[in-house]
Amino acid sequence: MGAYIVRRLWQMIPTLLGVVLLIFFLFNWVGGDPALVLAGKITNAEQIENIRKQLGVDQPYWYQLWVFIKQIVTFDFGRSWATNEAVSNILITRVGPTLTIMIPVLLLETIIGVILAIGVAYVRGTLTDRITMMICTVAMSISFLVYIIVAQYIFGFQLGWFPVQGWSDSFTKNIVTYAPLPILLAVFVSLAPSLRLYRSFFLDEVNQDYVRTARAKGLSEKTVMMKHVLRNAMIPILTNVGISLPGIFVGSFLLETFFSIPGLGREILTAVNRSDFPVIKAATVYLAVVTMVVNLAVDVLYKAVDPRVVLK
Amino acid sequence: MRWQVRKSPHDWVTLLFAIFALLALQPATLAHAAEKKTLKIAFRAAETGFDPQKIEDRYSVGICENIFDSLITYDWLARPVKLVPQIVEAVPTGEEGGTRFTFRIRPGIYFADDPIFKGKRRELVARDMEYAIKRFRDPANRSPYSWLFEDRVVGLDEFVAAAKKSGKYDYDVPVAGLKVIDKYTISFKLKEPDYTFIYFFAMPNVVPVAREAIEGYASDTMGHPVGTGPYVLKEWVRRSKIVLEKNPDYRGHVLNAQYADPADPWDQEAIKYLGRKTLPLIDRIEISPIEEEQPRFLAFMNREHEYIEETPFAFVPQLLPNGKLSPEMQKRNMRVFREEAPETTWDVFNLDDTVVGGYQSQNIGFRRALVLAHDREQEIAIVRRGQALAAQSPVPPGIIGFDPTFHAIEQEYNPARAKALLDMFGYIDKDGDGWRDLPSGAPLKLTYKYRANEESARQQAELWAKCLADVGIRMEAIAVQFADLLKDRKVGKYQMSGIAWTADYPDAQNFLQLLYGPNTNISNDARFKLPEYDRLYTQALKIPDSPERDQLYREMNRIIIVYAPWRLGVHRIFNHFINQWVLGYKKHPILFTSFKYLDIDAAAQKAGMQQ
Amino acid sequence: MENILQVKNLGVKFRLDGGTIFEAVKGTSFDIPRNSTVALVGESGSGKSVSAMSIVRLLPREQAIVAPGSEVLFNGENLLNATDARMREIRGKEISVIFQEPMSSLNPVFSVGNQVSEVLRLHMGMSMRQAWTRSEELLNEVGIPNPKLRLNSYPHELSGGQQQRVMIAMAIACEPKLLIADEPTTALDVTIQKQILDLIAKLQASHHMSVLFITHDLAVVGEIADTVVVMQNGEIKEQGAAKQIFETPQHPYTKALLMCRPSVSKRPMRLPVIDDFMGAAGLQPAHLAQRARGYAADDEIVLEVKNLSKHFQLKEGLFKKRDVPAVKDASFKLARGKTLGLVGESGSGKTTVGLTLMRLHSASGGEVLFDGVDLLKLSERDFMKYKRRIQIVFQNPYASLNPRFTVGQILLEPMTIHKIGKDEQERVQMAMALLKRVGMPEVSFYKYPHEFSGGQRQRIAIARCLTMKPDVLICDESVSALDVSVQAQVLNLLQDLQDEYKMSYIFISHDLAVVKYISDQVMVMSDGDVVEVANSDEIYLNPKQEYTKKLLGSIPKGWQEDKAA
Amino acid sequence: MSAVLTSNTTAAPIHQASPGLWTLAWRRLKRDKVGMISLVVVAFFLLMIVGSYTGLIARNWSKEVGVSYANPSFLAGAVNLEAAKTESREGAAKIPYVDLSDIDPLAPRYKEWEERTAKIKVTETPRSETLLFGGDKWGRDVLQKAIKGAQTSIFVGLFAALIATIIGTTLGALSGYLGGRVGDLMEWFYNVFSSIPYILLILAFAAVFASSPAMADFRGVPMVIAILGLTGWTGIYRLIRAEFIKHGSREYVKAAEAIGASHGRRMFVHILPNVSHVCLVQLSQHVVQFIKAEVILSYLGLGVPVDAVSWGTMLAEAQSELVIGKWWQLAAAGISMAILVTAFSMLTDSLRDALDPKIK
Repeated sequence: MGAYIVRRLWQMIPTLLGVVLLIFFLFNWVGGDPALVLAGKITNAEQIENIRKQLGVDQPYWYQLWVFIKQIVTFDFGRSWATNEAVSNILITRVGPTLTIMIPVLLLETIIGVILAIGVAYVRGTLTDRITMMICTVAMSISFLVYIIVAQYIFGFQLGWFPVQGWSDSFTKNIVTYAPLPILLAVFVSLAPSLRLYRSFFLDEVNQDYVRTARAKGLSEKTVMMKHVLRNAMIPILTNVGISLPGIFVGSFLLETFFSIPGLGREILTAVNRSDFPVIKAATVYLAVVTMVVNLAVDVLYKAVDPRVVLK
Repeated sequence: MRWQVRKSPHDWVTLLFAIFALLALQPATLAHAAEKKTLKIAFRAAETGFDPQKIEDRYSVGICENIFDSLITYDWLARPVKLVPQIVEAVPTGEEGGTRFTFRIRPGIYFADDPIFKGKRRELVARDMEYAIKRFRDPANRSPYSWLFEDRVVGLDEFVAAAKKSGKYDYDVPVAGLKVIDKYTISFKLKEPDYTFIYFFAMPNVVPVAREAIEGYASDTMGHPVGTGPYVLKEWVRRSKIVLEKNPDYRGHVLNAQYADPADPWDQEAIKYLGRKTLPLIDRIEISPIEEEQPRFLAFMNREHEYIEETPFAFVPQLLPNGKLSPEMQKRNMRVFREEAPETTWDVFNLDDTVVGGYQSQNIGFRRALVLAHDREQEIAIVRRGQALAAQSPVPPGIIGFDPTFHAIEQEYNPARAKALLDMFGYIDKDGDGWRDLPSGAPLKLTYKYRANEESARQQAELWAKCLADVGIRMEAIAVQFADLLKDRKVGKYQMSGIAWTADYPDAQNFLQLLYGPNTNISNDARFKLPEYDRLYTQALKIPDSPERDQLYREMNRIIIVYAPWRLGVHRIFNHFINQWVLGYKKHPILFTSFKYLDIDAAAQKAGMQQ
Repeated sequence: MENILQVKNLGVKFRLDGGTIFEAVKGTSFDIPRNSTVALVGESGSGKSVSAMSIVRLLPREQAIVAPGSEVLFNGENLLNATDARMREIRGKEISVIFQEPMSSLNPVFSVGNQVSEVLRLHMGMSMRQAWTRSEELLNEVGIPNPKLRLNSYPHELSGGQQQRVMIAMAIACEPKLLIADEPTTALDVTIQKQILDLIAKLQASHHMSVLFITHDLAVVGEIADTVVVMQNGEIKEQGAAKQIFETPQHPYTKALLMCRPSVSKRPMRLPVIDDFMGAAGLQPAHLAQRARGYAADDEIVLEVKNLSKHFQLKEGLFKKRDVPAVKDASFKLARGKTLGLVGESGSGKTTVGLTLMRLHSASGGEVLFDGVDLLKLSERDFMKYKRRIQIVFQNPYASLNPRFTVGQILLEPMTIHKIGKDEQERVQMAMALLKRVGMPEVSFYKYPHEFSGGQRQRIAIARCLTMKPDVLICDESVSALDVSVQAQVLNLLQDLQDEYKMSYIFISHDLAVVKYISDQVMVMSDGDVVEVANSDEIYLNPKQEYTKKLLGSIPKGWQEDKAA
Repeated sequence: MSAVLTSNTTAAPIHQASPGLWTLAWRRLKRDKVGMISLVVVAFFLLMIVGSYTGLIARNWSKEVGVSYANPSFLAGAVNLEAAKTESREGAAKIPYVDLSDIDPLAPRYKEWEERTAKIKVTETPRSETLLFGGDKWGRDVLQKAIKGAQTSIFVGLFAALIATIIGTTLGALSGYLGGRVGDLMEWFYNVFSSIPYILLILAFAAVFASSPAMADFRGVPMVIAILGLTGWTGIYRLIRAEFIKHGSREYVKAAEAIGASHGRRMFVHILPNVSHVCLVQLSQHVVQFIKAEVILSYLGLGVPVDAVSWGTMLAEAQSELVIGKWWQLAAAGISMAILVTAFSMLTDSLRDALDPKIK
């Protein structure tokens, strides 16, 4: 397995290089001039030149690219051009709130999704099944933006069940007070597609031969579903969770802006608006690495759920 | 190669719970403000940091206003605004024909205690001011306000040039025009007379700083402001939370009632609650930036904040129907402070552009037609929800040089006149596609660039497109990211675009410089170059505030109307809603925050918040 | 003899997509006596599996409807009326089942021990530990080597035969009174099939149980059954003691089934097909005359293969690659108008030989001489000329025809590519003629493959090859997926075409009887090696190699006189 | 191929139309009640956008026919504070206008200007207090806006999905079928795209398109389509690649190779029709996805231009309207979008079932 991991890590290098090139091309070549954003409302050519020099954007592109690659290798992305905050510090401090929202979202979504999916797969073809699927489709067809606007207004303001927005330094307070509404919203929105998907996974398994074998053994339908089918359906479910796993490190910028959560999604959005290249680049590289590492971790974890997987 | 351990999905859950537990271990700072008077408010946008010489945005500067002391400041209650000393003995008048300004700092002003001073009290001296001014020009600081001290102070530009040559910006090298006369006295000598120079010293970022603090915290001066002001930065979670607490070493200040308006209830209330008390009274201020309008507003309505400044226009009609508080707001004992902000919005034409630019009659006529075609009343009524005054000149009310009698018919919406003008200069539909074409016969299509993620900018663009379509002109609106918009405007890569300007200091010059020819590529985005205007501008600089100068300003305003490098927009009126337990509230037009002159009825606050 | 199970008047219908009803079983009745083996025989769609599954009520609930009045009496208890709970008690304990595909019938994510002990804990109330120990004994009993270690293995780590043994272990764990074996050996190689059949026979005796053995292969039935039930189209055509069925079949269908299947001992000019028995005509002389096979000295050699080898490369570790040999130094000759049979078990490399010599796989070494030209050395462009002269018919008639093409398009495509026929009109006429030649109505030209049965599709595939008038036709398991009666038809067609066009065949199959029937020369392969090449009669009568002997010994012999005695 | 056959007249006599897989799928779909209802709803929307495109309906969506935030007819009596402001326009100051004639280059033509002005009639249309489903802030009919918005949104969704499907299918086909170096290159490309957070990708592409002069004639709705299409193909690529790998080893493709069909022929004549149902299902799923993505783009201010309207811009506008009690724009856009998207999704499901009856 060691060799497998080494090989996979080795394969990340060209991908990462591609990410670097794409981001570099998109932002350095065609993006806005950060010097102008930083220069202020009254400025002159000399000062802009000075700023450009300080940021290093007056250098030839190949040199800037070289600096960028050096930054990646040394894990030192310097400081934000807009706020002069260390980029590493930005990422570290922003990822906490994002995870505080996204980990419960992923957990709840998966757990509730699996439970409901077993339920509807068990009663497949009945009215309950069809109505549940119908509700899912309708729920999926409404824009996240609408959910947020309406929920914040109704549950945050009109009914006052949750604070409208906010964030504190205390994890407990966040998770008890501020996070529930955004979490519930995100769970609600992501549950419908997951449920549909998981249901189809269960139905795929229900028609497998081994299920017939299990029944032929005299196992009750419950045991068949909860033991034999569930364990097999967990494999594609895990794949699906694996796909959405890197997303928890990005977070939802919509939730973060509307609920004033100092997370990474909002940070990226601001960085793009401000042409804050160090932050954009670092965030992208970090997220690309996270995505790849998570994918690798999921593949390795597969071994645990699916004994057929051979890592080579 | 093969894992023999039997892993179940439960291990996953365990892992995630472990991560959770780690997150929970974050230190829970439970700052319990039992007896303290705490003020909680929201900012409309996120701050960048608190190094006074490095920042520009009003939210960061607003925080600096409370941490640092500018040499002079504005009287809190006086209207029109009036400069008063803050930590100097007197407000200097321009000597030597408006070229010399000398400040004498009061002895016994101390910086807030900070580890950087190693337990010793650190007195504020004239050198600190000299250091701060030099910081503005230090290339390493990339100060957005370096223009304040460019091409003005004798010897400073040469000093900067020499530093650039040698590669070392040496703060110890003296500058002739920046003279520290004694421990407490600093004197500025200008190249040219400039009576607006004095206003710079009331700006909350033109403040003395301690060199050892700046150098000691060199890696993060943004996060370690050390000043002489009433508050210190207690806690800062960037873009999420700013906590200020009373500076225990602060000398205290009092409310000056001398210039109060006896007829103004706000002034009277301020005197009632703040008069004769040693200020400040608020112990702790918690600020969170909320960029979205709905949550910022709902948070306030949910009593999460003490007051809301610059209430989003969309909500105002509901709260202030016909200019009066709604029954709901009355029931909450809410009050509203309406502020005619010292700012102007306008749409700028690129005078270098072949279509909208030019100084020929035809070009002027075309621009004037565009101005006449724009329905400004709708802009006020719908985009600004009635919370704005039509701008008659670039100069907003409350600013020295504002002329309340000045207004021109050329700024009044009149599509008939616009059409007539277009017809007159040959901007007619030549190819029969229903849209007007250029006199040359080439198709006419204007572009308007606006900031991508701003709803009001989009509405403005919508209005333009609609109004121009009404007179037969096709316009394309392009949403551009903020950085790109700045770039395009700065280098003249645009036709039309919308801008707003807030006064840095209360003088019309701050606005009129925006069309000064030599300021092209600096602040003159219109790239307007008219010798007559430039002549009037330079002349006005040399004269102190006087009827003579007002006359020059009026002439410049007339030129702006005639040549129409801008379509004048509005001066916005901001509505600040205040909960009843906030005492003595008043908003100063130039200063950014009100924390220094404010009190809270803690008992009422507690009761109110719990409702 | 007492009956353990009586099926009375069983009728099963299926609700199909779109509301149509399909009657799968039409009122069948049969008995299973205690301690005996009953074989349920029939071709696909005969309703044999459905009948068996309705005994344990394992038919898909949403679609299957059991006709009222049907009875399945197990020790006198009508299982069709039993509660679900009662059924669960019976399944796995009183009646257990093994299925056709052992790989998919075992749960891939649970260990063997887990799955075997599950049934013990459920029905025998054993503790985990007891069940585990008992499972080990069971694995031992079904002949799995090193059972203690195998308990921790996952199904995919076992071979197909071992998987089926695990299934059997699971089935006999609770000492059932009846074992239903649903085509348990169909997916297995012939040598393994033999072992499993022997095992089932042994266990039947030692555990005193009855076995309901479902199969399409009469030869297998002959080896194992006491009683035989022959089904067709949901009806029982004939039932009786094995001896009676094999020696004096009454029903023409039974007779047909017995005759259609090529046997190792006989080689008629033409194989009889069902119609020959059902119709008035009866057996023709051609069905009785024997055909002589074998290469003659003066045979013209069309294709000569020398030292053909093929390796597949697997990535391993960081940069390493490992060679896996699939074919090692295969050499053989193909004579004009003759057939070379390629036999071997799965993984022996026989299919790879076929694909490699027509360059569907790139060869790793060797020569393929065709008309004196080494095909393997030709450029892609030069090879194009030869491509049409060597053609292939694949195993799965459902997969080898593009489902989005009409039969006409399928037939015209090669002609268009190779510019056969001077215009479209002529090509259409040629295609029509060929359809007729392979025994398909002309109207098929406008239809899609999914409208045809497996045998018909295989005819279309053959017609497609014929459009190019190839010299060599490779038949890669081309009749293996077909029912016995259809198989005979296709074999007859192939034989007729060979006689007519003087084509040479390379006939690849795992079915030794079929290969014996159609081949002049036979090449036996094992693990990529050529074990033996010889004329077919010689190899069957007088095998030289051990492997060949073992292979031939595993062929089900059908009804043996001595067994009855 | 089929064109060749149908043009062939000589074979006509015994020609009997035989149902192809598409015909069979259509038959199956016709039996699916939910699918048919969804189809009717989708068709209704399509008919509506054809109507609005040709100007039969909602032609005057941009006309300001009502007062600001005109009440919906069913709430005719409700107080409308927003409109009150608009009505009472403050009279201009009484002070005389400043005289500019001494410095105005236009002064010599003042008279001509005045005369021309007098000839031009400006009529102000009366504004209605209520509109069928209420008005927006400019006083435009929300219902008409929703119809016009449907046109833009569906247009964006369809074309972006088409672009994404074409890119995804082409790359996926090449990668899955050819494998090897080409496959590695495509995989690399895919990995790069999918490793960058989607939102960042969207913003970056938007920035590129907005600032690039090459895209000057390409702005507005086409730009939105391009952004969504160029960033949203990865999922399709993945699926199509897997399909091509699967089909590439199928016997019918082997058979095609055996008869001498070229790579291109095998890829596009043989395999593609067999995976076309996957493409179709992906296409319709992406239509839904992109209609929703357009909302987010509009929220970010990168959506359709100001002289057009989409459901996204309506929702972005309606953000602050709910709080002031003007819920109808949010409702109009939200509900019409929900209905279409629901119907479209259900149609997609039915389509998938009809095309691939194995999956239930």
